[in-house]
This record gives sequence, C-alpha cells and structure tokens, in this order.
Amino acid sequence: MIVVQEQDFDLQHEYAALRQDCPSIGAIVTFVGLMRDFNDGDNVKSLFLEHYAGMTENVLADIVEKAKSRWNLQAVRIIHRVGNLLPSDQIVFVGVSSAHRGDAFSACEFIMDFLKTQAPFWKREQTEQGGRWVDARRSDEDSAQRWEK
Amino acid sequence: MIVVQEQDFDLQHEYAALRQDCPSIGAIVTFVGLMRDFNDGDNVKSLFLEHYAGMTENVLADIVEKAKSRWNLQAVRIIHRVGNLLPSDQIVFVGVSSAHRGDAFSACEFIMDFLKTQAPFWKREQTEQGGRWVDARRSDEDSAQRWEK
Amino acid sequence: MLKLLFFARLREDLGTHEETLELPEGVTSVAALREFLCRRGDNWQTALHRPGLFVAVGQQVAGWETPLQGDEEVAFFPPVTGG
Amino acid sequence: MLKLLFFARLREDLGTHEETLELPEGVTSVAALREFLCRRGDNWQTALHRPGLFVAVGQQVAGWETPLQGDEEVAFFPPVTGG
Repeated sequence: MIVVQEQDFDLQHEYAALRQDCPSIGAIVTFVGLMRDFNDGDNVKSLFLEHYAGMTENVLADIVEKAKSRWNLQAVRIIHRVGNLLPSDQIVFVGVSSAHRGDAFSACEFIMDFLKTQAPFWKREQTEQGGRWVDARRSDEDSAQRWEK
Repeated sequence: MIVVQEQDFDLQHEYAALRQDCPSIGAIVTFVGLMRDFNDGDNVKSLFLEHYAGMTENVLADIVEKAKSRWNLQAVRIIHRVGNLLPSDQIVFVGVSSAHRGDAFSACEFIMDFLKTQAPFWKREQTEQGGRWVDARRSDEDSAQRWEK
Repeated sequence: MLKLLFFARLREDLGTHEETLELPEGVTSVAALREFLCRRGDNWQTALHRPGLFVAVGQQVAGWETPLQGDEEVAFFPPVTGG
Repeated sequence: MLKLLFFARLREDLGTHEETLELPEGVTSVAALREFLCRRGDNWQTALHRPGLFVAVGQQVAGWETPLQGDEEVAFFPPVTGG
C-alpha cells in the first residue's frame, strides 16, 4: 500500500494492518519521519511539501519491488504527506513485516534511503528569515549508495 | 524506559511517549517481535518465556547505554513480555527516537541484536510433538558480531 | 503535444507549473528542448541550467539525450528532498 | 551465604530454581563451585556441563575462574533465547 495524502496518519492503524491475520510474521519495523523545528542552523516555523503526482507513486512502487526482491517480506506500507506541515507533524510512514527481523530492518531503511533520494517530493521551509527550498543532502545520497555494495 | 512484564503492550502508547514534547526529533523507529506459529519446521501452539529478574533489566540498560554512546539518540523504550504467549502475540518492543533516521535505525537494530544474544530470557515452546526449550541461533550471534566491526 | 511540467524552485523561477507545446521544429531530444526553452529569456536560461537539474520523460528519470516524439510528458525539477 | 539460581532447561534438569548454600570448604572460584555441585549426582554432572552453559556472578556474566567470597548470587543458565 502506497499513499500520498494531505491528511495525517495513524501509526496504530498502519501497524494493525501490517499485523493482521498472518501468524508467520515475526517482526514488524516501522519508521516515522517527523518535522523538526530546525534545519541548517535556523528555526523552521512551517513546511510546504510538493510532489509530482503519478511519478511519485511509480517511484515508490519500484522501490518496494526492489526491496521485495532483495529480502523476504510479508507486507510493506508507505504513507507520505504533502501540503502544509508544522513542527512535530508526521511527514512519512514506512512499515515492513517479515518472518525475520533482519529482513524487516534492512528493507525499511532501504526504502527510506531511496525514498529520500528518488521520490519526487520537494520541501519549502518557512524560517524566521523567510521562505527557502530545502537543499538535497549529500549524506542522503551516501546512505542510498551503501546499498549498491 | 525498560520494562519486563506479563501483560501485553500498546504500540500507540509507546510511540506517543517517544514523540512527546520534543520538536527536535526527526525520526522514530519501532520494532515489534511477534510470536510465529512455526519454528524449526514444527507448528508451535504456545510459548513460555522465563527470565532472570534483575539481571535482565541490568543487561538491557547496559545495551541502551552502549547504543546511546554510539549514536545520537533522544529516547529509547524497551518492553519484553514473559509468561505464556500464543501465536501472533506481541513479545518485544524496542522504540528509538532521534534527530536523524540513520541513528534511529542503527540503534534499534543494535539493541535487538544484543537483546537476542545477551539478555537472560529463555523460550520454551509447545509443539504438537510436546514441549522443548528453544535453541540459541548461530545467526543471532552473527548479527550481534556485525556491530563489533 | 508535449506536456511540460516544472516543480518546486523551477516552478517558482519560471512562474509556471504546466504547459502544452507543439514539438518545435528541429527538437528531437530533451537537450534540444532545453535549448529551445532557454531562448525564452534569462530566467529560463538560469533555471534550466541549475546544478543537479533532473528531467523525467513519461514519469521516468531521463537523460539529456533521450529522444522526443512530441507526445510525451516532460518534467524538469531540482534534486528531491522528501522524507 | 551463596545464593544459587538455575534457569530454563537447567532449572528443569535439576528440579530446583534457587537455593542458598554456605561456601563449601576449598571452593574459591566458580569452577570449584561447579565441581562441588557436580558431585551431587549424574543429573548435576550432565546439566552443569551442557555446551554453552553460562554463569553469572552478581548478575554479571562471569568466567569459570571468577573468585567467590561466599556472599554472591551465582546463576547458571543455558544460552539465551529471548526477543
């Protein structure tokens, strides 16, 4: 399940969906990304998230397929919010269920690393100095490239 | 927060506790271990979990301290159940909050890997063929030893 | 018709999110399309030569040599920053 | 007094979870304590020589050479299998 939406999401609901009716699941790993109130040394008051509807969902589906071909996974759920967000707001959810914890941990982190570097989302943040588009981070590229080894 | 208890736990409650009142948190990773209905080729009907009260909490606190000295973490919560469990029951929760996702992912997996190999819990499973103590897995030792590199 | 899309900083710099365009004479690749668009003015020239600019054709990341037939969706955008 | 604890399979094999014991004459280490306990019978001999047996003194994993004063908590247990 891959969803891009403006509204907030509920971790418990997503977890219940990952867990349901499958007694061969031994591990569920979830990641939630939250909006921080600082970035590059400045206080951030709000965030606007834009995306390329259509391509986003395709890219995310492709990342999930890659993860499923690499690890033994039961289910994967991704939710990414767009629109206006405030500090401490939930931005992104990735949940993975698997028979074994190693597969669930690796796949969840893999999906986040490629979501960060490949999925067409853009953040514009409002600081006390005004608005600015967030720059891509070299460290995110490095995180994604680890998986090529 | 480190707790060993017989009763079930609620992911939403733990997540809310990790998230609360800290706008510098950017990432929360949670792990839940669930009871599988098979092990070593046999159906498992129920599980009994025993532990060494006192030492368990000390070992877990020590693992958390190691994780905190290695990564930049905001908060860590661990719950491990003991007593009688059935297939699909929740066994263990580890939740980590951090400014950055890489730290949260690594610390959560690190804690699980060392919990598996160092915390004094023992599982006795009831299969259709009778009861048996679960054997330690070489793969868990290997997972823990990765972190020594 | 080509469908052109511009996102994020590009959308702001160019003051447009979307346009449709008849494939201009002699434009057979993404690179040629960019050169055609850059002739519209300095803001186009600057925006379409920002470091790290991405282009997607048919919602797939593409290279500058990617050929164009004239009925594609072509999107220009800066490095992504979601998650 | 020593406090002895046995867990999991050991607890079952020995039929006991906990006992207190005056430090026996000549027992100054965990290894010597084990040899003392093994003289109690075949089930002790077998259980306390299982591969991978752990011993903890004062709730810390210890080695066989760990010295004993006589007032410690000493626990014997098989490899752990939680999580």
